[in-house]
Amino acid sequence: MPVSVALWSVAVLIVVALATPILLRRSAAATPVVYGVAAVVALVLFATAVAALLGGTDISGEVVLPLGLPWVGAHFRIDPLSAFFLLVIDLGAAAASLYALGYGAHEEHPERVLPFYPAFLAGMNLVILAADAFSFLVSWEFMSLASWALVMAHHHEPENRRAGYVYLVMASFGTLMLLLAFGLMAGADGVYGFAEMRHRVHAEWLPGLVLVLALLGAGSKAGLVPLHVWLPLAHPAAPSHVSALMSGVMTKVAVYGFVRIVFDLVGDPAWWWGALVMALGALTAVLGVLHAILERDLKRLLAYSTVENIGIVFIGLGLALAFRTNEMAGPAALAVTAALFHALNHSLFKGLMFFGAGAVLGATGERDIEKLGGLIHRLPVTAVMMLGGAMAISALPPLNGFVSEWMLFQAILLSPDLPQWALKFMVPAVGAALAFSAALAGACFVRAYGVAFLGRPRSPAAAKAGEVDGFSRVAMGLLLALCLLAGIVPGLVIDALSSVAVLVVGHDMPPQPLFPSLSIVPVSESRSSYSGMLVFVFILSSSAIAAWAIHRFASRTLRRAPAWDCGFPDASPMTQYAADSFAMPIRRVFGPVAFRSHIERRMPPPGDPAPAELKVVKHDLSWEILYAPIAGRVSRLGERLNTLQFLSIRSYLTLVFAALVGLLVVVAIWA
Amino acid sequence: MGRFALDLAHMLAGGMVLVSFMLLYQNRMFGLLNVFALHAVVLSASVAWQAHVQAAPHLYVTAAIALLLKAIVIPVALRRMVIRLGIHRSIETVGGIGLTMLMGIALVALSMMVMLQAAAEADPLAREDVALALSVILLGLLMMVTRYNAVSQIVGFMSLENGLILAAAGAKGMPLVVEISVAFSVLVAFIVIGVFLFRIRERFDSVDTHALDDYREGRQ
Amino acid sequence: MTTILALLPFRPVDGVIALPAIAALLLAALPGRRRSAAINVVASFLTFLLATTLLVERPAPGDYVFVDDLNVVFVVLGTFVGFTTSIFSASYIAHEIDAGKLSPGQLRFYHGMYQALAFAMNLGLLADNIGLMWVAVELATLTTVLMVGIYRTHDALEAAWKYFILGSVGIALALFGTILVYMAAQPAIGEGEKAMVWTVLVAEASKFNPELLNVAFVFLMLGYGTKVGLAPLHAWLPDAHAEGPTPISAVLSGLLLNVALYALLRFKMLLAANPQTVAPGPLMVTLGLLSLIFAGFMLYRRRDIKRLFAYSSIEHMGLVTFAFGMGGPLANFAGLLHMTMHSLTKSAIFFAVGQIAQAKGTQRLSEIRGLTQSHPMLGWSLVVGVAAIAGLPPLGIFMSEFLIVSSTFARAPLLAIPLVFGLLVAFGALVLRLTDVAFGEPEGPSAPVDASYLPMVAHLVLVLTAGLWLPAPLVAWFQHVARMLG
Amino acid sequence: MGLIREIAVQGAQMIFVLALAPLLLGLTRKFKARMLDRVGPPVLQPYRDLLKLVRKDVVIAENASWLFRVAPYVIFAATWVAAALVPTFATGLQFSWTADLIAITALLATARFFLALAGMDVGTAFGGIGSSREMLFASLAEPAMIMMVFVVALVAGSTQLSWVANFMLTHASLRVSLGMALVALVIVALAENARIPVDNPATHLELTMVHEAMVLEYSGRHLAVIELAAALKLLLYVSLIACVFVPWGLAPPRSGVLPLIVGAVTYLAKISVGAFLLVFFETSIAKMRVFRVPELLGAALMLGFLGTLLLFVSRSF
Repeated sequence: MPVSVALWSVAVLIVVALATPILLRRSAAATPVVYGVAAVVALVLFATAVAALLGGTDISGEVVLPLGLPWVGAHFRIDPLSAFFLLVIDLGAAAASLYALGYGAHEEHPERVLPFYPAFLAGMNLVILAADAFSFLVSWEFMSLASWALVMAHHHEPENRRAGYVYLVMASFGTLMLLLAFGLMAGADGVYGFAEMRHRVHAEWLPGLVLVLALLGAGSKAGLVPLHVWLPLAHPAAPSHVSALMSGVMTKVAVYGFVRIVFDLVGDPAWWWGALVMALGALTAVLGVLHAILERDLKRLLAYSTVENIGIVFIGLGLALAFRTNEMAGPAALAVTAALFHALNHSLFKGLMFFGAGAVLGATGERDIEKLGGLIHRLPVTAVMMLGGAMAISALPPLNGFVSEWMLFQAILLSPDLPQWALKFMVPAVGAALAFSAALAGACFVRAYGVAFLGRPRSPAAAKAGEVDGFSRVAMGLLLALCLLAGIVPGLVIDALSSVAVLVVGHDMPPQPLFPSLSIVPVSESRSSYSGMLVFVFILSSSAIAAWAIHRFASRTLRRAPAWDCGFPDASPMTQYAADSFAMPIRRVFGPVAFRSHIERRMPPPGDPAPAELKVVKHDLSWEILYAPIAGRVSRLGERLNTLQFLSIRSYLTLVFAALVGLLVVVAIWA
Repeated sequence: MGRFALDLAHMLAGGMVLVSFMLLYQNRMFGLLNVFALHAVVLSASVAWQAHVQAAPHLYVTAAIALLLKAIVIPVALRRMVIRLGIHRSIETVGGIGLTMLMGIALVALSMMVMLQAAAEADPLAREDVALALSVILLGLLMMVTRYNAVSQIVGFMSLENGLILAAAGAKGMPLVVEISVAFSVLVAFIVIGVFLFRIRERFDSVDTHALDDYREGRQ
Repeated sequence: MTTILALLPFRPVDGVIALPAIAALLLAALPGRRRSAAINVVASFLTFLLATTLLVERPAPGDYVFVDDLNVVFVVLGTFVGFTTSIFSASYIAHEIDAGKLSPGQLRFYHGMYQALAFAMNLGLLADNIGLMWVAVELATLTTVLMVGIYRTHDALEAAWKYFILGSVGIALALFGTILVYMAAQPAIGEGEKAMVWTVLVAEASKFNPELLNVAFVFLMLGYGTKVGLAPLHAWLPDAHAEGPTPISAVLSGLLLNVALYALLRFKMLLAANPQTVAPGPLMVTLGLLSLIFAGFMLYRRRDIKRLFAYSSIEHMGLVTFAFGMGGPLANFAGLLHMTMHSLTKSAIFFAVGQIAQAKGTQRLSEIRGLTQSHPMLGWSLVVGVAAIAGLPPLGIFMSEFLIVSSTFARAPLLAIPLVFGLLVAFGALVLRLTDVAFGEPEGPSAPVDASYLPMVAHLVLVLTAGLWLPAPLVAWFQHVARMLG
Repeated sequence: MGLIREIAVQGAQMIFVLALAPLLLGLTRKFKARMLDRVGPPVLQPYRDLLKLVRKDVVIAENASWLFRVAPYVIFAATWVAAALVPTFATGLQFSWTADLIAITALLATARFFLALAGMDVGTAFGGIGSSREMLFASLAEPAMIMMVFVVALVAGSTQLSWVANFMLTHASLRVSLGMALVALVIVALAENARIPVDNPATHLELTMVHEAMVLEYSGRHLAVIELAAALKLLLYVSLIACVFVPWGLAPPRSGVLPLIVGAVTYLAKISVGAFLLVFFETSIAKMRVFRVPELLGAALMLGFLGTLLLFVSRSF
């Protein structure tokens, strides 16, 4: 039974995690052993998930272990939904472990990474497998705890400590919110098993509250604006392969939690649910990419782009909710399939990008793209991989990122039949936001790739960088290949998702025709269709033909010369267009609205040889409007209450006395 | 038992409340100590009367302890200490004597309100007793929180304890009363010794003369 | 088993109470530090063994001593923590003597007092007479007062003094409450001893005068609440924890608070047995929430590591009181579980803190940095302990908090909001401090630690196991007690 | 048999657009010159330029990477495929279902992506400025385009251009939202093809230039391919407007030779008219400052959005 296989694999991971400290003391080969085992186990889990998803095996079974809540036990099972997310997670996990086989070698504090890495994987898998509220939350928080430990791996940098702090607090906030949601659904008699929970009938006010709590809980983990603030801090702080997992995979676990609660457990949605989720998604997508485009730190840029993609996923989920409310099963299936497809895609290319970022970091020791440049000459392979990743993440055909966004657009085009006016007004806006964020993503990654990999090196480190090890390259190649595959034969993925769609919205998309030539048809041939395969073939062939023809019949000679640059050749690399200057027009157009950005100039007085300074200041408004005040209040209140620590005994006695008299008065009035 | 017994018990208990008010009224150290001695005398009388009424000989022991320890030994000891440590002879109060008297009256009213309706069908002797005992206790606490000087706070605590003994004695056939009174005497002895040991001149909450607030995590 | 017990010359119950008393006298008499430490450990261990026998065989309730499901929980837990703490204190005190902080005389005094404290607490827990219980709690308070002041430093004396004064007032209030209970019982049961015997009281409680019981509960709540350390009666607790020897801090947090809470629970049951009384629930819920939130905020400004965890004890006692105040099988179960877990975790944390303080030679948070690097074992144990105390899974407290919060939210959603708020505030503070203490660049002097990690590790392992798996008998037992508590 | 014919037609269309693209360029230049009372270059001049460029040696900067050399062909291919999928003289071509309007937009985005990267590859200030501004414009032009697609798709019930064209043929009607979409599309077309008022195709070395700045470092065959791609893009937009808004004369699917010829002729007429209108517009307006352009594109976006909104709302009537 797949569940037991999965559980055994998880057990292996936990054992490895526990054994690692001893292993570290015994032998030097701890790193390859741990990552190797992790990779193998992840592959096993991946195979299990694939088998379960394609219905190759019977997944009806549920395993109950005598753990957790005594009178409930720990329930675990795999249904299509969990199978799909298992697939996503363990694909990412396998790639990350493979990458880490090479990348983890030059980790100076392996004892702070190795034990927690398998634990982290185990936690994520358990969340997906759990089938009762308690095990779900335990695994959920355990996952957060393990990833927190990984964020704190490089604890000497103060900002990492801060990141870990913010992360852990946000995580526990999210867990408490989910706890409340489950508490609501479980009711006073404490029905914590998912199977029973599903069949409870709730008061009509309750599901709405559960939705809000789920948005707060899962959203804080997934990085929905305004709960995203921890994400750009924590994801970059961890070692790169862990960043890849946190950004590419853990956010999917959060999406899973949301889908599980809102689509599966709580029951029929109200129409405003879709509107709310969509609005949040659109906001998240746009703000995320706007932040990303101004970011100089490569890994943080990627983290912000994760926020954007999560927004896109939630747009799809919101659409699905809206359709489902109005019994439009087909469109709902399309929307939810698109959302899940995008989740899969994001896990692929975000993993790829973080691996690349890790390679750059390892080769140059730099995360600031302003200090990079010309890496395409120094890291040729990585450069190719990153180029592919950048294309995929910018939703360009024929890669996979485009397919899911294309399906989302198709779903939006089906939405005019929604009866509610609010939705009628909102959906076009959401569509515009989606297109907008896609276009900005393109700009963002042109900037990132262009500044980091193209042009001339801006620092000695970048000039002396060297290509990364084989494992890393293989891992990146694997992910890139999958991106391409999912892009040119999307039909396979869509068909695989049909059982999930049935489970989630009770309907699925029409089976995708393998022929003619692997095009996908969301609704009907007459409405729209897209064939990644053909586009790929056409582009390949026509460019090849053109190149061949020209080289064959016209010139093929090539001369190298100093750059023309309008007649000012080989100025210093500093004259290149910098990342900030690249983002300047976009910042100038959108910045003032999105994050009150402005420029600080410092001009030295005439005659002073000191360099002029120009600094871009941008604020994360959700931080300043939401979090800073709360933190301030708490600390002020703490300060004020703190005086109670320094009273005289007489004053303490006065407190006691006051309490006594007060209670006596209460009793006197009561009786 | 006859009305007379009741009235006498009532009168003695009421007397204690009255003396508690006198305690609150004092603004001179020695006066305070004298009045406290009076408080103890009234207590022992009341306890003795209870012993007689309830025919509970062990209560006589309690009465004796009260008389001996609280009416004689401790006041004397305190008087010595005041002289030895050169403690101020005047008593600083929070918010003035008048205010505390008013609060005291409110407290007595409260305790009456609470107890009389509470102990409605408990036997009348006990009821009166307990109601008055509660007011004595509250007045004692009030004294502790409205007086700055260590000594007057000790006196407050002891009057509070007198109230407890009164209540215990009033509760018909209550076991362990003697033990409790002994235990409390020990407690009081501890406090007095502590005050003496730590040379507490003025404030209860400072076990030594030099300023202390710096130590508790330094409140800068 | 029972036959073996039959071979004993005395009843195990009496043993549980008497053994520490004898040991106390013995230790007071004997000089010699190694020996006295050993005797202390052995005595605690034997007490623990005897206490465990109470699980299998219970004596018939007498007028002074009785055993039921409720107090067995407390006794076994208490004697266990007392035992582990005695192991810890052996190494700790040895270090203190080497450091010249304690004289041999004080050492004798210390060990004697340690056993005396154990005696008082066991007596209080097993007492079947509310008067006796009161005396025992008072005794426990006095002994701890003396131990808090044992260093004779200025701060220690001040802390002890504060504890003493506030404690005495608490004692007085509790006594008055006890007298009132007697008065309430006396018409129904008649004069004399009987009217103070717990088992009789709870049987007859329905006949008592409810108003009198209400007033009595107010006094008992404040009196024993002072010992539990509920805000606003908590003032003595942080200083007593911070200034006393660390084993005593562990005992205070792990045991004494529980004993006071136990007394409260007893009287809550008494009121619950009488339908006309005002339900004690709201009172406990209010004080519990108040303590939780107040302590949560107080955690932020702490500069002394022991005081920090003392406030966290206040927070958790508030949480437990809240749970018991909510009542109902689920919440009561959660309360019992939480109390147990808190005792184990908090004492483990204090073990760690004691060794840290000895290794770094300071209790100031600002001077303790990067422990996971300088003392990996201590540092990571502290991380685990704080994770546990902060309610992170897979550790035991998470389970109880899960039950408390979810059951509360299902029954009284509005109460859950301040509850969750308080938990978050406290969590934020604890993690903030932990981040600084356990991570970052180590600084300051750091001596190697030679003490034994055994007690600490044992506690943490227990907590971890409990978080994942509770043995069925324990569960059934707790559930029974929970139903008993109503 | 039929399949082969269809493929032949498809192939013909591809060759057709490739062949016509420079002509359209030549036409615009000629018209423009005439309007400015110049004689202007012959209409076939672009072909000559291309041939000359193709034959020239390529000179590239020392630090140019392989990307710099590959980009032109990718750009060209993407644009060509996109252009080949827009019905010019006939609808329902064999491979028309390969990609719908959204995919075509995305293909152009791919081309732009590589163009912008190529601009940054050599590492000069000009290339960077060009890429940066190109992406800024794109970030508004693409959503506007998508909005336009929404309008069309909601009217025609399909994003498939052939179906759209057929629908427009059969149910021709005047709609407000279509008008808005047309204006939006025109603005987008101007921006995408670097025409006045957004950019000036005829100038160099002007700090406001965008497209020319990106290709500044290119020479020889690379430049030729890029220029051809640009021409294809212009043709694509013109024929897009033609087939959506004036679909008359398009040969229906599986039709005989005659309709195809008719379609071809009408198509030629359409693009020459389009070229004329474009030039007329360009000569009658001045170039904008760079930071005015986002406002223009924003207006296009708003128009497209309003059109979509109208359609969404009108559905319920």
